[in-house]
Order: sequence, then structure tokens, then C-alpha cells
Amino acid sequence: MIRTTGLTKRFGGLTAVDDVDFELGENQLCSLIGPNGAGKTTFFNLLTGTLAPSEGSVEYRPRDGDWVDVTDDDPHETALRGIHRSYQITNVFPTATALENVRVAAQAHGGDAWKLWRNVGAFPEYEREAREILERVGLGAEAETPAETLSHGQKRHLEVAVALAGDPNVLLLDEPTAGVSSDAIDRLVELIRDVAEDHAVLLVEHNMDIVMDVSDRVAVLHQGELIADGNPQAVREDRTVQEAYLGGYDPGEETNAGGDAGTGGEAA
Amino acid sequence: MSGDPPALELDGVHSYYGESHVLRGVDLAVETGENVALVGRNGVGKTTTLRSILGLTPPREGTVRLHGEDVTGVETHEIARRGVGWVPEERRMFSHLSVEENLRVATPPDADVNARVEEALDAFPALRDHRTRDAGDLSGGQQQMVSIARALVGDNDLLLVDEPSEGLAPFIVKEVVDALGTLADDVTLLLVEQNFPMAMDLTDRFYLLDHGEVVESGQSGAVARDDETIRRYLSA
Amino acid sequence: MTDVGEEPETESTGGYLRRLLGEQAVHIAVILAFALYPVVYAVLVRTPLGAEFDVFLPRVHTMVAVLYIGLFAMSFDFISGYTGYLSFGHSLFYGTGAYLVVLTATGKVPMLGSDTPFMALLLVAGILAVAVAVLVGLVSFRLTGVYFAMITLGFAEVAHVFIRNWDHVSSNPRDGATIAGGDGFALGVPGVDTLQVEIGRIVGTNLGAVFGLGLGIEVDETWVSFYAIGAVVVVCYFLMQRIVHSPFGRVMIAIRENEERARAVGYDVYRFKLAAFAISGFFAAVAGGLFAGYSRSVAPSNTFDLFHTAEALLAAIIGGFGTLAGPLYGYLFTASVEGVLSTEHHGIARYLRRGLSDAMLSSGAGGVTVADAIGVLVDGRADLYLGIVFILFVLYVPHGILGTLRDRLGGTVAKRLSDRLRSTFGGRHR
Amino acid sequence: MTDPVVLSAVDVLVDLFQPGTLARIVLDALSKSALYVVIASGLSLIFGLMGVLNFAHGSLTMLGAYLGGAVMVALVSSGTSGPVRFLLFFLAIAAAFGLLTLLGGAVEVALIRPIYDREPLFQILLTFGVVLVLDELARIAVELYGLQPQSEWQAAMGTAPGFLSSWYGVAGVSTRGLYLFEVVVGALVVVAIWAFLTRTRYGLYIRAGSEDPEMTRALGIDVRKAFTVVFGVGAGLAGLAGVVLMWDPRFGASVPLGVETLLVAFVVVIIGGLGSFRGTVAAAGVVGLTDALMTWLFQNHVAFPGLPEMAMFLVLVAVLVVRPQGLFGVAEVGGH
Repeated sequence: MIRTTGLTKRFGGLTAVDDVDFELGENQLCSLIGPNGAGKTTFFNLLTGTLAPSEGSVEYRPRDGDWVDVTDDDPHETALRGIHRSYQITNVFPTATALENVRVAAQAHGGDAWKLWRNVGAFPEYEREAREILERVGLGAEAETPAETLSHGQKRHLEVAVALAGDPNVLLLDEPTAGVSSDAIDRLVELIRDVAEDHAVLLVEHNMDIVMDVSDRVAVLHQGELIADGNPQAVREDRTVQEAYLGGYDPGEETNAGGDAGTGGEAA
Repeated sequence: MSGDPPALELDGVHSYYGESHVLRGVDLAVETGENVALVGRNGVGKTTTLRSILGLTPPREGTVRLHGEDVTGVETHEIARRGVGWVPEERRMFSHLSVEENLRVATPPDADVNARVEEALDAFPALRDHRTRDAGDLSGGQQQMVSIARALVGDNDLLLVDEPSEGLAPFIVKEVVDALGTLADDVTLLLVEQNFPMAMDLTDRFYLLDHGEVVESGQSGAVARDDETIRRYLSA
Repeated sequence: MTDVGEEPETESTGGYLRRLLGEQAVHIAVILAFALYPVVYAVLVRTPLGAEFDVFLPRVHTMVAVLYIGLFAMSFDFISGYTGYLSFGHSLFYGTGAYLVVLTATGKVPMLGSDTPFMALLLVAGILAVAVAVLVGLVSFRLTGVYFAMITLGFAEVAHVFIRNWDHVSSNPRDGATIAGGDGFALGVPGVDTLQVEIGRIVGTNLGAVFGLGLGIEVDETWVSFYAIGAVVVVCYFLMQRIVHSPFGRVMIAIRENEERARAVGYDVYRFKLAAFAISGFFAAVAGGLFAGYSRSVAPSNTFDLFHTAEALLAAIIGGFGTLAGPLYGYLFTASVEGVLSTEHHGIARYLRRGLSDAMLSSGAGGVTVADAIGVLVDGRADLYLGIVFILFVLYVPHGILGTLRDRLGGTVAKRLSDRLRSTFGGRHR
Repeated sequence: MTDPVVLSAVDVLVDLFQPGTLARIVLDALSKSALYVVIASGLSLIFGLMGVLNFAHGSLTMLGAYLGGAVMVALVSSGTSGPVRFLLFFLAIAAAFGLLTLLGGAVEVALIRPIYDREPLFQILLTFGVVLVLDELARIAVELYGLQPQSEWQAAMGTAPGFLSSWYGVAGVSTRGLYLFEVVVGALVVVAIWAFLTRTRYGLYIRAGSEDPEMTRALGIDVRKAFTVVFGVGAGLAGLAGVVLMWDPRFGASVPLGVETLLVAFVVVIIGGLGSFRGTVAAAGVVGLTDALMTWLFQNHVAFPGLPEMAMFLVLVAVLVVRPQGLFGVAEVGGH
């Protein structure tokens, strides 16, 4: 549904995303993992058009359609095509109700936003869609609650709900579980599993239990490069991946460092 | 146990980001001279713990004590003046200030500023050549050195070090580890690090944090080679 | 006519009207209160306490200013309060409207004769402002925050300096221009003479007898202007209200709340902001046109000046930022304070000097007499007290009068009060 | 149609590159730039550390002009010699700077401190309320003491020593002694602020605090106190500017001086890039030069009196279009 070819983004001297070829298939759930600063969020920003790549291209294929180049699209254009994202830090409309948050997102897809002489009430279809989505993410009872007064867990659900509005084909979920307590995390995992049924999902997630549990596929970014991409088990056993996660620090070397560090004794 | 109170003690600390309940009753203690690691996955509250100690994210419940003295609710700069140094995530250089100025800012007003700066440059000779350069122009590893040196020029006996290896190339990580290792002998250290083996190497004891609570603690050496523990708690 | 879907189709016309009345109860009450004000005022100043009422109640002339400056403040709030972009050069649009009217009437605008109907002029003024707003906005909306405020201020100041020195306006452009003689501008339904009235300095209409009945109250040109301008302002208010409650309005609010997310869910925010700015400019120009039509003169200081935008800002903050009607009430408040503290005949300073005995006035302590104190602390000192009130509002009532009310009621005032009224008198409708 | 325009443009250029013309414009630009940098530097300092755009800056300048004027008028009599007047001027500067620093500090503590956690908009609005109050208080005082019916306060302007009012020949151009003095004052102010920022401990705190207040606090520095001090010093600098302007026949102590200088200060600070003192100095140069060029153009070729003022705002618009963050401002870098 979406693929990148040689995608590269440089900030000054730093290469945040380095020559990434990646493709996400229909209704596939792929987890994107990697240490902090590996370039995951930059990758998302490139896919949605928030950032323009230094090199390479992004293409998108709607259901039953042909590939189109979306490299130079603006964020609102990729959104209208059907690529939606959620954010790592809750990023919704704070004083609007949960319902209005999703409704206004749904409205973006109907082409009615420029009808400034009509009352919003004249477009019940968006409200209906918003209510359905709120039900789906388990916020049906909180429709009239302002977003800023929801609990953190509920906000994370709303974050996904806003991304679901307008029936996207591709969902980019940036750490939906960030900061969610253990007792509430199961419901979010259920939600991720549920939305993956009818969307292509690219999930950034740090909790490996969840990654291993829900993913069809796992891709690993390290210092901007895609160093592994395959089924969860294979990736977990990949030597390069383990090294990446250990930050290149080999505990066996510590005897060299120990000479002047004086910590060797404690570790042994 | 000596009669002295611990250098740092957290007792049932609850902290929030806005409405988000991040720390759910953290208890930990670091004795004077001890080096302790705080480990856990991303987003479990490690950085927030350090911020709560410094009063940057003041705890809503619980107490933070420095050498037995309650500092909960005290202003950050007051806490810092009681000898707490911070080496934050992503280093946070004053990028438009020169290396030397970065160090001067951190020196207490009553200290001999020039002498302190020279001491710090002696400790990190690699920085000497760059003392007049803007800190923002340095490489990541050099910035990390400045960040550590900056925490040292104050009269600090407790260092809070957050993810020192993050985003650094492997050979630079080794340099940073060396630097921290040297330090570890002279000060009390609370180290947050995702790199589990490295954290274990540098410390005497560890606390494992999960969902805003300490779920396990023990001797660093005992688990340093224990792959099962690594897998179970860090899922790496 | 596709609207039918939302309305209960089986409802009788009478039922629909009653429901509409219920929903609009607050609007109707406010409009009625404004409409009755001149009569009430005229009656009250004839009571034994007339002198006091004269001092403390805003005069009808002041109320006319409340209407057109209130409209200007609403248009300012429309862009600044609803999208969060502080339009610090908003006087640019007000001035454009005002100068267009006066320059046309003095025959200085090519292609527009001095006999162009006033209603058409208002429309032209609005459209001209839309064009200006699009040009200014194309550049300014590349910026945000303080920078946006400053660049719009920059544009307005360029226009301000230009108009102050443009000798096409009059022989002394610093003092502006005046329409000499001639009839007043006609406001009303275009093409239907009987439904038009003249505003401004025009004496004598035959409406006098209707209102004057038995009370001996003369209806003068100020009254006529009050009602005619009031009608235009009401129409403009409902147009803006319509837009605020439309899908478009919800996008404006979404931009204020979180522009990044609004873009991410699929809105081309740049075009929405530009359109909102243009609409807001339109109504600001209409307000300026009304002012010019009423006062028949313009000057840089009361149109393009930074402090004219500040007046709208003051009104919006006191009335309620991000509430459409709030700025009108806000300006009603500031205008009332200004009226009371005015140096004119109806101001409290003259009232005190008339009312207090000479002995009282010349008494005092430390070489400062009561008369001195009045002169220094009261006479024409509205800005001092308004400044203090403004600071207090920013510190303690950041949502303004209407916004605070809205928070207390848990919804827009018009809706919640109406709901409450309907539930109180429930059952009657269904 | 085009020929006359081209011709006159050529005329203008030929005229412009006469040595005498250039010298005159450069001299005029220097004195204007010096004034602008004095007017804008306090605003720049405050914004740099605190992110508060102080609308009351102009009003503080206006108060400074009156305070300085009051000191001079009280101490100078017709017999006072030039050098004594010159020395008294520095006493006036010290008085205005001191009093307005106190006032600025008080405003920060009482009014701005309670709303730091709100959107920046509210801080701007608050300082705007301060403008209304200060301007009206000034009007009351002016009326009470019968200082001036209309424009500038002539009595204050008359306290300038004779050698500043005289005209001198510099590089073949005749200029008022006062304008040369203003260039000196401008240079002194720039050097003093620069030395304060780079050579003193407090300046270091301010530079660190404006980059990362949280990190600065964590190094044991009381950033709040620094805020108060900087707001005070910024207000004091506004007052200093007022005292300098009090003698200048192009300005002079008057209530409208507040708005006049506020707009100039805004333009200079925004062009330079909010928060960059270096940018403010450079922008004052750009605006001063533009002003001088346009003044010359108006006096010799174009009959439009608002030209210099308008050009200043056009420079603002042009700079923001090309470089939204200003000449020396830092552009925001995308996420990583």
C-alpha cells in the first residue's frame, strides 16, 4: 500500500533516515523498532509529507488502484489519500470534545468543510462516523468529554480514533502505548490488533512483548538505516539487531577499558 | 549500614506529566559513594525519576531526601546548589555558548571559576583544543564530555546521568564509559541507561523500573551476564 | 432546501416558529433590549434622577459607536479568537472601508460615482478588504505567533503612514477628509425607497410621531442611525455566527486548538486561514464603512491607527476572546466607562462640578483641592481605569465576560440559556 | 511613459554618488542607527531571555524622557555652563535608568510573573494594559505641572549645552554636535551591553537562560531572579533611550513619543531576529541606513513625506518574507 525507495533525510551533517527501501502490504501489521534516535519519527514525517526527503521517493497505492508518487505531497494531501498517523505525544484538539475531535477529522474527507453557510448539524454523517469510531476504540461513553480532561489512557485511545476517522488505508501509529499503565495497556493492544484487521498498520513500539505479540512483520531502524526486516522471530534472533540494541557496547571489551576506569572488578 | 542517611532517598514518589501518572510510588536509596543504575524500557519513568529528584517535575506525592533532608517542593536551583549535578538526555548544550562558557555557567559564584574550568579541562583533555568553540558545533561525543564536565564543575557529590550512550557511535561510547568510570570512584552516581550491560559494568547496584514502579533491584555484577534477566525485563 | 433533512419535517409552521423562538431566545432578548434602549434612555433622563442617568447611561450617540466598533471588534475576534492568529493590523481593513466610503462620496474614486448607493458601497468596501486581506494573508500566513502579529502590524502601519501623507485624500491628509453637505447615506433594502432611511447628520424623518407618542420624545437622526446601523450589525453578526457554526467554523477552531493535527487529518490549513482572514476583513470593512457613513468624516487616527486595533483587542479581551458576541459587550463596557469619564457635558466631572458646592470644591488637603482632584483623576481619564480593568481581566478573568459565563454554563450562552428556558417552560412545545 | 522614469532614476543615482551626498547620508544613517539601537536594545534583551514582547517599552522610554527632562530642568539654570550641563546629563541618565529599572522589576514581579505558565499572548496583552496606564499617568503629570500644552517639552530640550546645539563640519558635511554625541552614546550602549552579556557572570546566566531555562535552573541558577533583573534592566535601557531622545529636536519628551519609539523598537528587534542582540545591532544599522536614504530621497527627489517611515515597515515586511526568523534569528529545525 505504501513503499519507499532510497528514502533519505539529512539534517545538516546528521543523516536521520539513510537510504531506506521499505514496503507495507495490504492489511499487514508491521512494527518499526529501533533505539531512541534511530529515525523512526523522521521516517513517519517523511511518509506523511511533514518533512521533504533529501533523496528518494514515497509511493502509495490505494486499494485496487495503481501506485502514485506522493513524495512531494503536503501532509493534508497524504491524509486525504488515506495515509493517517497518530502521535507519540498526544496531539489532539484539547478543548474540543472527544466527539468533535473525531468528527472534525472525519469532516476533512467529505469535501464539505468549505460550506460556510450550512450548520454543522446538517452533516450528520460525520457525527455518525465519529460515534462509530468512538465506540470502536471504547470511548463511546466519553463522547461529550473535552479531550483535555480525559485520562491519559483514554487520550491514547482518542489519538488512534482521530487517525481512524475518514477511513484511511494506511495507519502509522507512533507509540500508541507511550506512558500507558500496565492495567490499561491490554485494551490498547486489543485496539491495535483490531484496527490491523482492516488497515495496513506501521507501528512504532518499544515494548517487545507487544511487538512480538501483534506483528506480522518487524522492521528495525538503526542510525537511520533499515538493518533488518522480517518475521518477528527471525528479527529477534538477528545478531545485528541485538548489537544495535546494545549500542555497540560489547561487555567483553571492558578489560581494555578497565585499566583506567577501575570498574572491571565490580563487573566480573 | 552506617549511621549516615543515604545521599539520595526517594520514598513513595508519584509524579505526573499533566494528567499522565508517570511515577507510581518509586522507592529507592543511593548511599554516599555508591554507583547505582536505574534501568528499564523506554517510557517507564526513568527520566521522570531524575526530573522529580531535581524538582523539574515536582512529585505530587512522596518525598525526596538528600542526605536525610527533605527537598520535596524545593525550587530546582536550590536543589542543584545542594550538590546535585545533572547530565541530561540529549546533552542539552548551551549551543551558542563556547565550551568554556558552558563550564563557567555551572561554576558556583563563590568558587575560583578559572581554576575550576582548568580542572575540568584537565579531566577531559580532548576538550582543551575546543574551549573557545561554540558547544553546538562539537560532535555528539564531545558534547557529552562537556555535559559531564559541566556537572562536575559545580560542588556536586551526586550525579544524575541520563542515557549517556544514546545516539553515539560505538567507539565514542567507549570513551564516555571510560570518563564515567573514572568519575564513578569519586562521586555518588545514579545512572539511567538503556544499554544494560554498560549500565551493569559501571555500577554496584541497580533498580529496575517498570510502569513507574521499582519492580526489582539487586547487585549489578550478579546480573551482568544473565541474558535471561535482560530478555525478561528489557526485551532486547 | 436540502436543509430539510435536519428539520423535523412533520412539524407545523407554528411549531417550527415556536421552536426557533425558543432556540433564539437570548438573541431575541438582546436585540429587543438594544432596540428599546433609546426609548428607555429618553424616558429615564426625564425622571427626577435624569441628571444621574444622563451621566451613567451611555447616550444613543455612544450606542451607535458601540454598534459599529462592536462589529469591528467582532470581526477582529473572528480571526484572532477563532483561529488564534492575532491580527494586529486589523485597523487596515476598517480604514479601507471607511476611506472608501468618504473618498467615493467626495468623488475621488475612479469608476465609482459620488452617487453610488451606500449599500453598494458597503459591499464594495467589503470586497476591497477581501482583496487586501488575501494579499496581506498570502505573505503573513507563512508566519505564526508573534511574527504574524508583527507582520500584519507592519502592513497596517505602511497603510497608516501612506494615508496620512496621501494628498489625494484632502489638502491636509493628516486630518483626514470630510464629506461636505449633501444628503445622508441611505441604509435599508436596496431598490425599495420606503424601506430606506438616511443615517448620519440628517434631520427629520416621519418616524418621530410613532415613537414620540405621549412622551414628548423627539426622534432625531441619531435614533434613525442607531436602528439602521443596528440592523446591518445584526445581519453581519448572524452571518458570522452562521460561519462559526458551519463545518468551516469548526476547522477554524481546529486550527486554533492544534494546527499541526488539523493539517495531519487532511485540511489545507493555509487556505482555511486565508479565507477566514478575508471574511474577517470583509466585516471589518463594513464596520469602517458604517462608521464613515455615520460620522461623514474620517481621519488616520480613528481608522488606520494601531490604537484602533487596540480598541478591538480591549473589547475582545473584556467581552470574551473566542466568543463572537463578547467583543460587542466588551466595547459596550469600555464605551460606557469612557462616556462616564468623558470631559463632555454628560461626563461625571462636569456633573460633580455642577452638583458640589463651591465650598466643597475648593476644600482639600495639601494644596490639592477637590476640584483639582476631579480635574486630574476623573475628567477624561477613561484610559487609566480601562487600562487597570484590562490588566485585571488578563490576570483574573482571561476568558472575558462571555467566555466565563460560557464556562460556568457549560456551553455557548445563547444555547445553554435557551435550553434552560425551554426546560423551565418545557412541555409547552411538544 | 517609461523613459522619464528611467531618466529620473539615473538622475537620482548620479546625485546619490556625489561624494558630499554619500557622506551626508552615512552620517545621518550613523546617528539614526545609534538612536535605534539605544531604543531597541532593552526590548531585545527582555525578549531574548523571557520571550515576552514588552509593549510597554515605548512608554518606559517616554517616562525616561520626562524623568531625564525633570532632572535637567531642576538642576540647570540659564547660567549653567556647557560642560556642567553635559555632566548633569549623565546624572539624568543614571536617575532615569535607576528609577525605571525599579519600575520594570516591580512590573515583572507583580504582573508578569503570575502568568508565565499561560500562552505568550497573555504576557503581550498584559504589557499592553501597562501602556494604557503609564501613558495616562504621564498625561496626568504633564497636565498637573503644566509642562506642555502640545508637542515636545521645550524647557527640557533647552537644557542641552551650546556645543551640542552647534553645527560642525565633518567630512565636508555640516552636522549638529548632538548627532555626533548620539553616535558616541549608541556605541557606548552597544559596547556596555555586549560586555555585560559576554564578560559578566550575570550576562552568562542570561545567555544560558535564554537558550535553555530548564537546564540553567538545574545548574543552580535562579532563572526567575534573572528574569526580574533583565526585565528591570530592559526597562532601565528604555528609560536611558528616553533621556537621550529628550534633547533631540526630531523627538523630544512628549506622550506620543511612546508609540513612536515602540514601533521603531519592534521593527528593529523583529528584523534582527527575536532574541539576538547581534541581530538587533545589525538591524538598527539596516533601518538607520534605510531611513537616511529615504529621508534624502524625500528631501531631494520624491514629494512624499511619509517615505522614510513607510520604508522602515516595508523593510520589515520584506525581511519577514525572505527570512521569517529575522536576520540573526534561529530557524526552527524539523523533528528528528
